[in-house]
Amino acid sequence: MVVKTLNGAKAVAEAVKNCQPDVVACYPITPSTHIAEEMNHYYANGDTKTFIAVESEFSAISALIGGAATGARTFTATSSQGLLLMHEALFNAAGMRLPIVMVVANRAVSAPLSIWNDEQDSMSQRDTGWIQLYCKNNQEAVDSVIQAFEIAETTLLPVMVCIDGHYLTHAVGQVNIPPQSEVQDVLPPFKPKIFLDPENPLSLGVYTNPSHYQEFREDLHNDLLQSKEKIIEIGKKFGKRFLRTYGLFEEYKLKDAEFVLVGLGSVMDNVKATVNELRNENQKVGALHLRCFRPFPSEELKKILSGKTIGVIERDLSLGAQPPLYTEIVEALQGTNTIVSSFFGGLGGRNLDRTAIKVLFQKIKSKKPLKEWIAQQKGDQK
Amino acid sequence: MVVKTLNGAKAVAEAVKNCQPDVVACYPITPSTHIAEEMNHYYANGDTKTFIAVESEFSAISALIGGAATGARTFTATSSQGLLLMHEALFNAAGMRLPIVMVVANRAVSAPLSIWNDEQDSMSQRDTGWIQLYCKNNQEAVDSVIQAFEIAETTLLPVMVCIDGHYLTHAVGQVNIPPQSEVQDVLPPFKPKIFLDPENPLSLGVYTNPSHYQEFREDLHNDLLQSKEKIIEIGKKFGKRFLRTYGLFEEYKLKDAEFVLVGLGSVMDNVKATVNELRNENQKVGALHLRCFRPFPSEELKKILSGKTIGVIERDLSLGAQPPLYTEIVEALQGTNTIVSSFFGGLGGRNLDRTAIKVLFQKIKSKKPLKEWIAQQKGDQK
Amino acid sequence: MLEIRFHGRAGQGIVTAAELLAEAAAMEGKYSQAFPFFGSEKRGPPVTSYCRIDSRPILIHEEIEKPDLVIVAEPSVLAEVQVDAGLKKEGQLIVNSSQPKEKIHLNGHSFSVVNGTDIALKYFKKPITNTVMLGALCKLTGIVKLDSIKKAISNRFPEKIAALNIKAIQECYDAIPSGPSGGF
Amino acid sequence: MLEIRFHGRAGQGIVTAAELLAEAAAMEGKYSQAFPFFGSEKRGPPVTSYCRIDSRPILIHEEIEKPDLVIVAEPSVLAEVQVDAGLKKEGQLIVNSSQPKEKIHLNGHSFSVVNGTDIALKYFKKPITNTVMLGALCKLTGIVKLDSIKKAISNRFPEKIAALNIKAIQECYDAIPSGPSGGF
Amino acid sequence: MRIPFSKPGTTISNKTGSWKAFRPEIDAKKCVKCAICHNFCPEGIMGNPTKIPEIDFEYCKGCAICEVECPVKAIKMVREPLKEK
Amino acid sequence: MRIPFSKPGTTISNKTGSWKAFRPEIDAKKCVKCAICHNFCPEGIMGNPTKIPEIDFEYCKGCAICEVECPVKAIKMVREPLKEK
Amino acid sequence: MSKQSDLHLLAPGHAGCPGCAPSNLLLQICNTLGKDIIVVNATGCMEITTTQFPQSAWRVPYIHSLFENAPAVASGVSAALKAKGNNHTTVVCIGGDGSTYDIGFGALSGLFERNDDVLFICYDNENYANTGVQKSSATPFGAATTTSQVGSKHHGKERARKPIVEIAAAHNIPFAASASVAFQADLKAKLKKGQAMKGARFITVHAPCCLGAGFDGSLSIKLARLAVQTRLWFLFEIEGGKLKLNFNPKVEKPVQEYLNGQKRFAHLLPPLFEEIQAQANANYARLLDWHERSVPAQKE
Amino acid sequence: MSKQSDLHLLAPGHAGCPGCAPSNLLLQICNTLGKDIIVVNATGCMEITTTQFPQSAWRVPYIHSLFENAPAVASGVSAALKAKGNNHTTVVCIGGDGSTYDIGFGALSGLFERNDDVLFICYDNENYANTGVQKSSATPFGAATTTSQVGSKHHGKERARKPIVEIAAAHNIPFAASASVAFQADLKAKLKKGQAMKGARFITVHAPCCLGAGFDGSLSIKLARLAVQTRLWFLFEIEGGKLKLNFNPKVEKPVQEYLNGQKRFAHLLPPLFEEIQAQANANYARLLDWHERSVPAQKE
Ligand SMILES: Cc1ncc(C[n+]2csc(CCOP(=O)(O)OP(=O)(O)O)c2C)c(N)n1
Ligand SMILES: Cc1ncc(C[n+]2csc(CCOP(=O)(O)OP(=O)(O)O)c2C)c(N)n1
Ligand code: SF4
Ligand code: SF4
Ligand code: SF4
Ligand code: SF4
Ligand code: SF4
Ligand code: SF4
Ligand SMILES: [Mg+2]
Ligand SMILES: [Mg+2]
Repeated sequence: MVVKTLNGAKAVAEAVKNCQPDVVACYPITPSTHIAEEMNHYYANGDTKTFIAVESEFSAISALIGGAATGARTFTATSSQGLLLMHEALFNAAGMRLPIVMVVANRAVSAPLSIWNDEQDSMSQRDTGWIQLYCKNNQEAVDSVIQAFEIAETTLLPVMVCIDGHYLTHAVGQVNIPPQSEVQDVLPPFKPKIFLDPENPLSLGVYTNPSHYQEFREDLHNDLLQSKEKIIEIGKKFGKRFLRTYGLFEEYKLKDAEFVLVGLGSVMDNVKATVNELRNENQKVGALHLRCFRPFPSEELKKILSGKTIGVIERDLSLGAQPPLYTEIVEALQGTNTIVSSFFGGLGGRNLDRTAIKVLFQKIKSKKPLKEWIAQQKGDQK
Repeated sequence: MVVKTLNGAKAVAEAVKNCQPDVVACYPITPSTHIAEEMNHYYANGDTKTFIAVESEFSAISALIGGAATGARTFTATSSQGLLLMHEALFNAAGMRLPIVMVVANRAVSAPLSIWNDEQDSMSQRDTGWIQLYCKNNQEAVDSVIQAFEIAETTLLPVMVCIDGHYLTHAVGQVNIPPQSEVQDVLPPFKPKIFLDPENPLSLGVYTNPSHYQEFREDLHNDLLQSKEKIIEIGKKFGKRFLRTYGLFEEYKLKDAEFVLVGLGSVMDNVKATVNELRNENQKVGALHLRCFRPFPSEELKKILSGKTIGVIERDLSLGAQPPLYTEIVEALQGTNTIVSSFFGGLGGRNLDRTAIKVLFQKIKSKKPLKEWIAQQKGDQK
Repeated sequence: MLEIRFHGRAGQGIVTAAELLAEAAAMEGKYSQAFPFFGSEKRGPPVTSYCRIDSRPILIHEEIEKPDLVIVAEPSVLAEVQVDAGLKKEGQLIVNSSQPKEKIHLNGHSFSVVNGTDIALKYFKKPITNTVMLGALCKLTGIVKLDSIKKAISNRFPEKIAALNIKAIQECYDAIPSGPSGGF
Repeated sequence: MLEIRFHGRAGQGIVTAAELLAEAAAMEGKYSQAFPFFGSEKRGPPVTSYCRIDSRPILIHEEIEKPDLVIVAEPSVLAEVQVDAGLKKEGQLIVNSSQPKEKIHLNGHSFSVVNGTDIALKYFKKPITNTVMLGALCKLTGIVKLDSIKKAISNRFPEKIAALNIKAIQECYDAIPSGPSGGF
Repeated sequence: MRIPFSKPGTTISNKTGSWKAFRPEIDAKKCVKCAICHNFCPEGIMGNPTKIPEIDFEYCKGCAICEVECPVKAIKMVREPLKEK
Repeated sequence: MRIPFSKPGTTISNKTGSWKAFRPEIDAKKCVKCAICHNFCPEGIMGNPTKIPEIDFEYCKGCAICEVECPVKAIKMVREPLKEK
Repeated sequence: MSKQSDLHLLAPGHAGCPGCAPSNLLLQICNTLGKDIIVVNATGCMEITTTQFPQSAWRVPYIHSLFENAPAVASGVSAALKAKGNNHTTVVCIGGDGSTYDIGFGALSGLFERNDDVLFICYDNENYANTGVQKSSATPFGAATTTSQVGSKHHGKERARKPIVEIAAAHNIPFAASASVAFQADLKAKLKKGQAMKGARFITVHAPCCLGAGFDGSLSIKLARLAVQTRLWFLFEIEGGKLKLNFNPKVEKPVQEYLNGQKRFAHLLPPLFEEIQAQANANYARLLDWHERSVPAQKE
Repeated sequence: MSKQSDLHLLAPGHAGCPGCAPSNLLLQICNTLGKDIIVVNATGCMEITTTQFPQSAWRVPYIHSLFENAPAVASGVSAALKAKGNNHTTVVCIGGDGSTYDIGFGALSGLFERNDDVLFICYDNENYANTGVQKSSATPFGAATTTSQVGSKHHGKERARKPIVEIAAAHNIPFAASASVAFQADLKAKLKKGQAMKGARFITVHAPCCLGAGFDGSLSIKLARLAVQTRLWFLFEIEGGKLKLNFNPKVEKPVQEYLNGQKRFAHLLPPLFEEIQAQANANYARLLDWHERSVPAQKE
């Protein structure tokens, strides 16, 4: 294990290189671009086998569909508009059960155009059948992307590893990156049973009439829900080898906490820092970082959150409705008489710092369910 | 008003023609194709001014973005893969506040490929900022599409009119289609203030840094929520003129109903028929057809559904999580101690007939919250 | 409510037949509904279409599982499809066939046999029997009047084609001796 | 935790400067974080970058609003940007300028002036002062050792460029008379 | 775990021969074994191309391409006998 | 109702002239009024093209294209005087 | 491999229309290219008629993903083979004209630009057949389709066919060719040649759609032949900027001979026949000129 | 219109790099085409540097939607004008090379095929500048970018530039041309000519990116000129299959003169210079030949 000081994009790319993907196809878009660039760097030096410099994100994901169907380990990275452009193919990849791994460097969506962070892009892909893992920091990003390959390849489900653009991709810091030799200890080679092979011809991507379609969706849905087990198992295995264990979510000073902020992504590191500060003031606060948003761990959340006073913090929204993470948490906790508030904002690069988070902890103490935009922060106005 | 016997696609197209859109751009995809074909028919005969036979759905919606930004009334129709392909541009159109009207002939999404009905396609666009109106039958489709132009053009929000593919598009029946002369009574011409005009140059579709982006999203979100009023107002105005009044939803024998199925689309006509049958057996059942899914009328639903026993029926799902309509209804009804069950299925053309619906009414009588796939129907297997 | 199912082969106008029937019924002041059940098929395989007729508005959007009447416009589908599936006990079939009735086995249901193919070949040079069978339907069931069907055909097709079809269905109508067998 | 903000112009390597500092700190066994705050700018407009240094792992992903130290690598931004915004009371600035200290008005904060541009022009023929200012930072604050910065530069740049930069920062380091003014 | 795929060549269970209203009849005496019909048949069911066509009527859709293309008019379409139950 | 648009020509409030480290100086005697510098300046700020350039230094970024392109070398870049507060 | 139904790498029992020329083309492709191929197919008639779950007509490995992305999927297959060290299997990408000329053209152009190792074959049936006969960019001038209808103001397709082979060739790919389902020897030669080459190779094959054009399925091959004879389709190949006309329709055969039997042209009046004839002759002259200019450099 | 900052239809204060040639091109476009235009712009440097809310440099009506759809947006603008009976306003679509050659090429090809009434102008800065210098299909052979890096196995871009003008012309559009920001009279003539025509017109304009190519901004125009002089860029136009070379770089000027000053070519070794020289000469020969073949039919 080597600790390096480098930015999130480079850290993730190095981790991916150490997983030795067979087919890499990337298209540049801020803030994921540096990942693509690093993958090209490895390719230019013979450290990876392919780099398809596609002409669009639609072709990037499509090339991976072809690659994965041919039994190859596949990788791409994108953000925002690029991810939205892939939308149709995302559904397709999941429906075809292709274990593609993609890093999404989260960024706001247009219009208006913004290159800054929020999570509207990946959250709006939540129906597509992909596993979605969100990372609080670059260490988690590195570790999750390594785990993602095995999760994908054992469940035959594509995995999106989401990391906040700029906040993580562009932030330099210390990261442990397991070298290729050590990655091999946890990541078995990809050996699919069903793939394109002239020795054993099969037809993939078929048409179904009404008597068959739904069963495929049912299976996909159930397998996605089932994949929780694999995610936990692989997160544990990783922990055994590298001493950093992962699961569906991370509880932070949760057990005895009365007031809990639930969220995902880099803001949760800020929330943890805030919890530390408030705990110093003897406040019974805690946090839950939802690492795994798809599959959504309803029952698991219900078990540990029931009865607490919850605020859901999210950098996204469903225009004209309640925000997605909040809504699903409410559903998970229905019937438990848990008070859940919704706080959304931090869009398009708006800062969500400890000051703002303290306000939210303050608000939920009122024990009234609130639904609010997170108020504008001082210093936001550039 | 003229009653005609024709299929849903033709009926809708005739209604659209009577609204005299300036720019029509269509790309064929089953089951929306006949709408495109009819629009071409009108164009070939000089009854409409343009028909851009684009090379993809992405270009169809993009051409309408250009058309609407130039102050034109715009229309397209699509389904399934075509709608998914538009995803990025859907966000863009809403964010740019362009009042495009689109008919979605609902169909399942790939993989596996299916050309049959369900509502995964439009439901998975629920974050994009479009108003979504769902129609139970072709009369509603015709009436809604006429209203859609005014809703869009007064709120500066794009509107999706969703009609179930095959069940509606391909079903011939009697429909009242207000002729052009009468449509003019309710539909004012489109006269935007902000549009591309050499006399008054403006720059549309700008980039925003973190100090500006969120305010645009806030406004879009709030305006979408606000648009409920316009939808109601225009639905009433339409009713005054044509004796068919529309709102955010339709209550059917709801007032005194104890057991209520909530859903959207053509299945709700079947539910109504089932309610009629069960009412004959003196069962206190009712139905609510959610015409307007975006904006989502939370408070309004809470008012009328609280305390009843609810089953939500939907032809969609969010893979790896709870289905969207159900989840949002639960959120709307939280704290009211209303029992809400989730029934999802009818995917990829699977029949949801009165027999199946009766089973659901039976199930909710248990007053336990259930979450179930709708069981396979006899006769489904083709 | 009357529920009618048509059987034929893709490309033979089976959907049009159901629609013409629905239009004819509407002309007579009834409510009607017609819809196909077929998908990616092009030409050749067996396909089905449906028609509902009622005196009240038709609310439902369901497949027809228990038809009152089944029209088999193409004899060869009898070997492939169970055309009387779900047919109500008192329901009927009208079958296009050159075979004598005895050779056709549709146990438990009353059915009539019409040699539509010969008439179709005579007028269209192709075994497209969709409209012809509507002539038989009029004569044998009286669900709609022959004139209404003719009008529906005239509304839909270009003049020449309409004229040809009208002649063909008239011939089929006339070729059937008995009037409505009742029940509709 | 020490929080440092850099000001400069897009294209001048201000982000690199923050990153080099973070790397140097890491080499000395500390935890560090560096990140830019700029977006679509190409070359020219004022930009900012940040660095955090701590003896414990750094958890937060926030902008730095109350820096301990501000480095102004480009004199002309002084006219456009309030470089001491949010600077802690006891915080310091290091300003690149050819002007004498008296002509620079940064009320209420202690600051040092370094003529980095001349050194940069000498070595790079362009007013790119990002690395040079790190030399000043070492000398004036002692936050990291000059050697660590040099090592970070060697790791990052091709040999020739690294050598040139190392010479330049050494010159800047040497040009400053006093040692750390303390506080860091 | 249900993966949407089909096994190779499995359409042979669809006896598309039932679609035809006419079937090709070959006049063995006329046939010069030119293989033209074999090569143009959209179903690929005319047997060994070096021999007189042996059509697999289970799949012949009766399209009559073979009739039209046969250079010596060795093929004639005839009305398909009815196979009713 | 907030529509994302900008009003025309409003970038003039960005005084991009502050970006420059060098500024062009014109030798009026040398200038032959060929308008070449006017036409190649990426900022379009050199005044009436039939006259000797009158540069709007509020926007001149000091790119020196005008210096490079002037056929008679009438333009020289000089160090920009510092405007500090 | 004794039963007739086992003879080919594409099984019968598929759902193509009786007389479907594209279906025949698939047989010709499979038989010429052999077993060591992977087929990537775009959505369209040939996909839907061959691979309805749980069946498939294909006896070679096959994948269908979407309508517009087949070239990119093929690039991925090709890259995966490369990564695995497989340098023998031919990646064959098959799309209809709608997919090739229109919605998938961006991806195809990308494939060309990267010169990825894929043999792309378009079955050019001149319409979106699968969705019920809409115009594509390959639909010929004057043809009526459901989106180029004949009415009082407009009369069928108003633009000539997109010159796809020339456009492909302009990308400087190693091989771009046009063939016809009716000219089997020529087609086979091009398929073999394409298979033997590396990089992005493009062949578009005219394969009439009886349903889309409105003629009896028995005439599919005959009409394909007539298209070439009447100069409405050409057999040629372009390599390194040199064009070779593989069949020279020297004698002017009136275009009516091709147009007359087809419903999509039924509305055409004499002035349009003349217009179409003029287009045909001009195309002929242009290609012949190019051919003749290229001759010295040609091997044969 | 007296202040220098009011002189043009594009205001200063935009955020283009000092010495940005594409920025200068925008000025040339606006000034030549005049006020009665509507500009549709794809995402890219010229979009981001001119229209950051709440500001805009444009004094003509302008719209930006996405990166890949500008041609289709322009088709819609054009249709809307038509529907309103406006037949005077010119619809001008402006995209970078990334948008034009790559991600937006499908939409552009569709526009060409429909021959929609749009004047499309590509500012060809040979890279994805806005996202920090990645390769595009316009990036020249050998150039290093962040996605065509120089390493031990690969050494910069391995394919030649996509021949976009020839590809556009192969679509049979009325006008396809190549111009350079350094050759103003020629550029202006082409813009005017394009504006006067109807249908889909295409012009790609070489406009070097100092940041992307790695040279001092002062040299942008000089290098643009050198590209033409060294045969690495050509000025020509194609109408009806006829090509006219607007500037004939008769004397062979070594490509090094152009390549040497640029960081993206810094890794090139002599064999590659020769390779590039050979490509340049071959392109020259090819275009000259086409030009000469076209001469009899040319008006001048
Ligand atoms: C994104 C998208 N748009 C539209 C469709 C509907 N669609 C499926 S096949 C097809 C036409 C195919 O045309 P072509 O490629 O020529 O093949 P053909 O049907 O003629 O065989 C269309 C429009 C789709 N599947 N996906
Ligand atoms: C779908 C999508 N993918 C990627 C991007 C990111 N992106 C924005 S501009 C750009 C490059 C533009 O290149 P070009 O068209 O050559 O214009 P330039 O930046 O060189 O001016 C990219 C990759 C995007 N905005 N949308
Ligand atoms: S009729 Fe058609 S399907 Fe039958 S053998 Fe002849 S060519 Fe083949
Ligand atoms: S085409 Fe005619 S002659 Fe040739 S093999 Fe077939 S039947 Fe025999
Ligand atoms: S230096 Fe550049 S910006 Fe300034 S006037 Fe000269 S060309 Fe224009
Ligand atoms: S280029 Fe030189 S000579 Fe020409 S106008 Fe400018 S300064 Fe004068
Ligand atoms: S519609 Fe045309 S292409 Fe499709 S199967 Fe039928 S004949 Fe073949
Ligand atoms: S990066 Fe290149 S194109 Fe973009 S503004 Fe700078 S010089 Fe111009
Ligand atoms: Mg086609
Ligand atoms: Mg570019």
